Amino acid sequence: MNVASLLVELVLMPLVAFVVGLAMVLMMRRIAARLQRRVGPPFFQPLFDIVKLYGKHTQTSHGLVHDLGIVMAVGGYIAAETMLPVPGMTGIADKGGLVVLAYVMMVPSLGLALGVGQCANPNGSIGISRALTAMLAYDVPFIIVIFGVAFHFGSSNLITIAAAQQAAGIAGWGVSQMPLLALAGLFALHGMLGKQPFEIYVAPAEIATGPMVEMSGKHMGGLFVMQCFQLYTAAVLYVTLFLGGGENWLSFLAKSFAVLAVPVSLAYLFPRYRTEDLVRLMWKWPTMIGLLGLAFLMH
Amino acid sequence: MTTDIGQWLGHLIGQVEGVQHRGRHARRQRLDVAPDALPALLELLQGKGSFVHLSAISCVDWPEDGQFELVYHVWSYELKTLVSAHIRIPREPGRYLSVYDIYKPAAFFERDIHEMYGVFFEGSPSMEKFILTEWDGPPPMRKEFDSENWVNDHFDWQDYHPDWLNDIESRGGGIAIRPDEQRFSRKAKHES
Amino acid sequence: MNALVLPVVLPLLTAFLLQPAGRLSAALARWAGPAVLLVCAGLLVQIALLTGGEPVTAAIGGFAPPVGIVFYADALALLMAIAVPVSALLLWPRAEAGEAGVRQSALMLLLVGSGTGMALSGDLFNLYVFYELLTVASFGLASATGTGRAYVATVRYVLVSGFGSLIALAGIALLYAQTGSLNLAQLADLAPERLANPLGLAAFACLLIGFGVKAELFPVNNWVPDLYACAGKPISALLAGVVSKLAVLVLLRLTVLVFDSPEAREMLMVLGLAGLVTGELAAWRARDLPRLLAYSSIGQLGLLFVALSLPGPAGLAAALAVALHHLLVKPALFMLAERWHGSLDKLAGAGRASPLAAGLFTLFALSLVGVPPLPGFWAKLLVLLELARGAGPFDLTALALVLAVTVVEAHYLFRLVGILYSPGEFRDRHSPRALAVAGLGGAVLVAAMLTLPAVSDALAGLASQAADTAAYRTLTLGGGL
Amino acid sequence: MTPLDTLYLASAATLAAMLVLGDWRRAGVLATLMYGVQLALLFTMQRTGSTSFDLSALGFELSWRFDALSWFFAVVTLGTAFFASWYGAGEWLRAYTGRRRLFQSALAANVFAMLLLLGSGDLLTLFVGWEATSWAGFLLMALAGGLARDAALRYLVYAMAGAMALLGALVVLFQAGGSFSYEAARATLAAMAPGPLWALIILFGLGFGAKLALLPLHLWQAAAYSETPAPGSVFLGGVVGRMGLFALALVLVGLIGIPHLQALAVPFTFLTAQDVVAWVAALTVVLPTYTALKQNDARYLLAWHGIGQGGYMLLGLIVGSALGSAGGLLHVINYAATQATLLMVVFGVRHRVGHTDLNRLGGLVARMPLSFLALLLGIISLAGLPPMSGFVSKWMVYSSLIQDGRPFLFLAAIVGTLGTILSVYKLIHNLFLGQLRAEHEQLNEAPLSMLIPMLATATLAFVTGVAPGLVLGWVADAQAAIGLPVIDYTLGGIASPRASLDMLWVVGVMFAGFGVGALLFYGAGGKTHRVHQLDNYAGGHFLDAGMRYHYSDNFYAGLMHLIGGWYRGSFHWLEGAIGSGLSLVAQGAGGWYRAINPAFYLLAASVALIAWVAL
Amino acid sequence: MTSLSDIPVIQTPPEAPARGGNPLANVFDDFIRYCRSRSLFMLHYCTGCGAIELPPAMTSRFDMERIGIQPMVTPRQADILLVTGYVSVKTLKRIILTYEQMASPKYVIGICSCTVNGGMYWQSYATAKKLNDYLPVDLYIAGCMPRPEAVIEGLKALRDNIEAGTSDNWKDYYQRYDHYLGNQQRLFGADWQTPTEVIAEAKHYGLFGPDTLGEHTRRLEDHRKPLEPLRMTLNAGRLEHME
Repeated sequence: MNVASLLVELVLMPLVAFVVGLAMVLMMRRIAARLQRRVGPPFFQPLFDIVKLYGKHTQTSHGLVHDLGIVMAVGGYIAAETMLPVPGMTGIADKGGLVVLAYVMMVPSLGLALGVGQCANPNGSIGISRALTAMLAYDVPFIIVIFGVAFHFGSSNLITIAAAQQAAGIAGWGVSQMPLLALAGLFALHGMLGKQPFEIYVAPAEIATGPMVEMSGKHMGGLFVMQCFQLYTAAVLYVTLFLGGGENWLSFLAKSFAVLAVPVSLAYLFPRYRTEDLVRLMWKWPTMIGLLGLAFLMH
Repeated sequence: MTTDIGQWLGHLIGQVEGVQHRGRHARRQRLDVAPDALPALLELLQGKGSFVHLSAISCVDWPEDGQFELVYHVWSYELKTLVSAHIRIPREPGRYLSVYDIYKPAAFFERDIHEMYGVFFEGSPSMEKFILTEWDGPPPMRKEFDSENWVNDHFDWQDYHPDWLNDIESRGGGIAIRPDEQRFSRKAKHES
Repeated sequence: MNALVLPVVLPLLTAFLLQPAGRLSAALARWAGPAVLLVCAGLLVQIALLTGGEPVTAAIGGFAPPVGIVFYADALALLMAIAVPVSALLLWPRAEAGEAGVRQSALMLLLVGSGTGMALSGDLFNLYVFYELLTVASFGLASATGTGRAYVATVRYVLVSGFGSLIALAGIALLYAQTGSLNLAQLADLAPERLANPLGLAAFACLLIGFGVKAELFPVNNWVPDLYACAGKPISALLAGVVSKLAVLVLLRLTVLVFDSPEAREMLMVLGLAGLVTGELAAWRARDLPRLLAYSSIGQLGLLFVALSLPGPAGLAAALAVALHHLLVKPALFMLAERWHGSLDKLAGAGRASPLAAGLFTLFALSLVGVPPLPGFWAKLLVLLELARGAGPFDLTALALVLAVTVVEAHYLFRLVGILYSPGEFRDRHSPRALAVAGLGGAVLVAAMLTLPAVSDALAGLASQAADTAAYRTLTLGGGL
Repeated sequence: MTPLDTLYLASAATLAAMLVLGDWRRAGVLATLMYGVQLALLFTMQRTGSTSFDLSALGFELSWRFDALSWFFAVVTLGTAFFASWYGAGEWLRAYTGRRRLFQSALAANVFAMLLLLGSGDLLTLFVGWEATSWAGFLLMALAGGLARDAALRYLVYAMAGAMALLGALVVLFQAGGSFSYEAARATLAAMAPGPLWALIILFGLGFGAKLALLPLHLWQAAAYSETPAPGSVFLGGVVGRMGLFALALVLVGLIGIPHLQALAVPFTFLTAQDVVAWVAALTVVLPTYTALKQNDARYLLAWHGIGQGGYMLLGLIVGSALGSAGGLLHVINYAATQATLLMVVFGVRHRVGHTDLNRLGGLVARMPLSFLALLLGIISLAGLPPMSGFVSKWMVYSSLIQDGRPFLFLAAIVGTLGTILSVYKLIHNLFLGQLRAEHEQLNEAPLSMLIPMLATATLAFVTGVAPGLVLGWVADAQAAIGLPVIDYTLGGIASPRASLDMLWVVGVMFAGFGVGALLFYGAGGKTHRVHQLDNYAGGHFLDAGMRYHYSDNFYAGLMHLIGGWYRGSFHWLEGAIGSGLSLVAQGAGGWYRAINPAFYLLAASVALIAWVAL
Repeated sequence: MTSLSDIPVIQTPPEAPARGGNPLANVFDDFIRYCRSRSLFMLHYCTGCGAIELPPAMTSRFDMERIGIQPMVTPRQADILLVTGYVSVKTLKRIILTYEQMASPKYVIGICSCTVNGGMYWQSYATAKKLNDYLPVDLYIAGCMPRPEAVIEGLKALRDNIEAGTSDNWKDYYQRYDHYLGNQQRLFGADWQTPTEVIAEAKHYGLFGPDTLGEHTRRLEDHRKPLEPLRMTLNAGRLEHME
């Protein structure tokens, strides 16, 4: 793998992620509309939103840390994309494994938290304290899933995990080997996306969309871009761990959209959980299922 | 039904002199009281007469007589009857004593009346501005206050854009009756 | 070797002559006591140098040992004998005017004479006589302060001592009934077949209780806190420092020579542990400095008895190390207590008022707790090593208790150090002599630390010499000089 | 004069210099230089070496020698001391109201005592060094008086309990083995029966656990380390706790050995000795971290984290695989640099503002930007996020836990890390973000003499994060010294098939990502206009400076609703119970001596005696 | 009493900006303007009774999202400010504050006739009669609560204006700030001020018109404390402590 093709991959993977992310945001909003018996946004709506936000004439900022927070949020996810193996491109997935990816995905949320902190708006601070509590909540099942997968495939390198699943066909997929862990992983995925039942930290009425209260123009645009990356990363990670990763682009995208459709369609059927109920739920059911899955896995 | 409440109320009020009693019907009784006898009457009504709830104090401006009429509406849950005690106070000093110590809600009614009519209630907990925090003009509900005149001094009117109408009609929208033929705009009719 | 008798006789003689001398000239009365002590100390040192550490005996009046009184002076006895007059000199109570001063000097001389006698004597009854003489002298000295509390404490002390002497006499009678002799050497010969039975053990128990009063042994030491708190600090220092060691020396002779049985050792260990635990815990709750030091001395002597119960020369070495360390540290602490009387909380700021005294107190506290380079640590290490060697159930519990108690000791000592160095204005009673004595004690402690190898070898020699009973018997019975 | 002699001489000279010149205005600078000299000496000498002189007393001889493990810990000790005294040499010293000579010599004494401990050649020297470190630590903690004195006294009780447990173990070991040397100890421990071996492990665990603040014995550390004057707290927080780890590594891993620990089963349970120690370490990771979450003073929050991170090191070490133990040992260096940076920033704020109460601060980023940068790098490393060194060592511990198949330990470690992330954000938010108070409007940045060491340790943490290979060499030698499997490493990290990490690539890609993000933000977007903090959305309300529009008190209210009830303070209760039990017994003992009429118990005593004799 | 007839009649329709220059430059501007028109964020702020018409416009029957409009909660994120129903003097203060907090290009739509000419509260002392005295209004939707169809129609009209580039009224607020401030001070009194530094913002974005500054802004300057944004400085501006 010479350096030139690696550099090309490092540029290409985030772009692909962004484009697929846009499509995923569109799918999410379309599913939401359909559930509410509405027509839903036009095809390029996510792109229009982002371009409009970046095209804003006045951009208000609360300081350097506010700007760097958004840069860190977008940059962090761009780095995380390069560690996610996709059909044909592996980027630097072999340089850092599953645990490294889990931690690199935390860097954007910390960057956002710092940026919101300097907005000096208590709504933002309350939002961030709830977001970090939510992260604490959904990370417990996520960690159990990571442990199970890494232990089952004997390595935390994503490429070997994907290759092992592809070699053994459908029977070798993570979901067929470890069904309970896959279920717990779905819960964690739902929590990670921060969609409806678990979006207490962007509650519009209660804390004026929490962290986004003082985000305008390109700061808000940065967050929309981050949302695209977030959806893409979560979906692709789940596919890589449980659905055999990407043999070819078509099946890979189909699997990613299918995986994403589940939490997104569930999202608009539930009211919002309070913070402590969210933590209690995440520490009760998905964790139990995950531990049960581990028990089967280990013996 | 109306008579026995009226009689019972008559005996009750007999103890306070200077009270005319005109009972309209079972659930509404009207009393006209001298201003200085009102507190005694209210205490009587609250204590003996089970009229525990002061539902409102309203004020009527009589510029011709130079008087304000204050009406104290008290309600009894047992008798299911509303008694309205009317008193007349002179307009000029516009001062009267507060009934806050008898009925606690009186504080807000008095504060509202003070803001709207300028009647000052001694002994009321607070006489500051209540709703019209931005208003520093005269008490607006007094009859001598001409709202329209004040509006013309402080606001200017929207420019008249008939072309908007053409624009709307050109796009098929618009309204059925032209403004000048509209029946109820009396002002436009007697001008033109 | 008749010179051996002089250090005992001279102080007694001057004690009685002091009264008439006092009428001749007040100065003579004041200085006669210290002068005599100096002479006795000189004599003893000369004897020590002469014998060069070899044991020597002296039969009083030419009578053969089993019948007459015999003095046995090995290196240990001589060391204790020298310690008595020297510490009496250092801790000479402040001179009172007129009659009281004379009486006090006389009692001090009496105490020194009987103390030296106890150290050197080889005969059990002779020991008992000197012990009684010593007790009487301490009555007088203890109540010298004249305060009401002192009298109450002394009365209690008299009661307990009386009870103790009674028991001791019963023990001696039992012993005499069994063996027919009171000379330690002869007892050592007869012990294996005559005293192995429970009756012998009972005799030992009585002697232990009897002589234990002065050695602050557990059941008979509840006079200690009040007496040391109320008596003059020099007197308390003398009693806690030297006198208790003399009583321990006697018990040491008994356990080494006569009662060498495991049951005796077990009794010593149990009583020692009880003393250790109750002493230290009481010290943890003490509210004023002298009482705290008194409890701490009970605790330390408890540790000494535990060390005493360890068999063999190594055990003896440990016991001697703890004894000497306590002999050095306790009087110095009591002299510091003279500067800082009153409850502990009022001591705030003493560290700033007299930094040297506070520094010395911290040094002594560190040594008591057993912080490595200081001698206190090596003494405790020896004791612990011996306890570990035994590895019986008793020994391990003893080991655990000694360690646990050290933690309690560290807490209350350094709570006090913390109070000393906390901010606060404090005026202490200015007495240079107390500071001098404490400073001397600190200097000796540091010197011992620096010359540790030499000191440890000397200690080992001392212990082995004291432990070989054969030499004792042959020398005293073989033929007096 | 072997190199080790010169090192000890230099350290003793530093102590002497501080005793003599402690009050001199430039004493801080002199101390820093001398620590620098010691550090240079340490680097010049090779890993192993022994002193020429050794003391002998009472037939035991005390000897000192350095092996790779002690060399590794010596580097951490002297490095932290160097930065701590540099931090306290400039304006901090000028503003210090306490007694300078006592403080400087206490710090120098601490360093000298630790070097003695690290170089101990046999068990007795280890004990002597251990006591010296405890007492030097007590002196340093008790300096500030008042609250610090009480905290120091509480520390003393724990330290003495630990030391006495250690002394008991040494003595029992001596009798069994015949001598204090490591080889004899290793032989006797190998051949020892499970019963006494368990007793020894518990005694050694209590002894060293007291200073490492393992779970039951951890209550003293937060107050003791926070109330010490700034450089002392930086030094204590950074490295003193790790002496416990050094001793545990020496004894549990060096003398007894991991395989022996694995073989030693706890009767009637399926746990082995290794599991027990691992679980004590795991609980030490989780519980103090969530206590730190509730603290309202920045120093206490960081001190509680000190306890938590100590648990990580022990967890990594006791897992025993090459990766895990390397992670544990590497975490010693990483955490020393991180904790030093964080404490320096917090004390910098305290130097300027006067207090570090998290509920009365906020928005200081506008006035203390460099301190903010240092704190940011520090918290990223403490939370263990990628660009910083904290991540590398934690990653190693996690990967080894995964490879060994220990799910619950892995879960405990991760829950600990998440708790750390939550509490470090509370720290940086309440200190530096949010609304700036009116009274802090004219605040200055921390003085230069405090800023430079702060940023230096932060850069150190960053460099060892980007290229962990630089320090992994030392770790590998230390592993070899105590008989652990040695780790093979590259400059970027670990390259094993099961779990590989190349920090050069990961950090490079992250910064490339930040570059693209910045390009997108500054290039694509329009010109930004900076607005005042009062020009803020408040639901249509007109904000003014008088109003406190800031959220910091009870920061994780949502989480606390759920886990608030779980804080029962059971360890405080335990400590209180022991204390009151002891005072009850003491009451009884005291009563014995206050009995007025002796006649009664004399009779009882004699009857008891006679009964005993008769038996 | 001014009668209806003597209100000045304005006939001139606003004309589109000149379209010169090379086509390539326009493509980018056109695309930006197209995206602006296709993605509008409506501020979820019900100033008066007319807001009850918005939920039906947003939900399934009329679905505002079809034309790319999403409700947003805070002024920072919003593009359109819907002033619905009577504008009482107290609410007007909050509306002006919210308007100034919005990121431009921003548009104001006056829904209901009360914003146009005071509506049925025309003689009330407490309500503002003409919204565009105080804010540049892009579009009025008349009706005493226009039906959702009318609201959607209005929004579509706004979208077309934006796409055509004829609704740059937000620049008017900066370029004729003195006029607006005058009207505001006339209503709220001389010491009226908002936390937003409009003049600083105008200077920053080069939107200074001929009468941005005037006697009203002078009155504002002398009684308000300028809210300088907190720049990151090492020593609160003083360097001597930097030792």
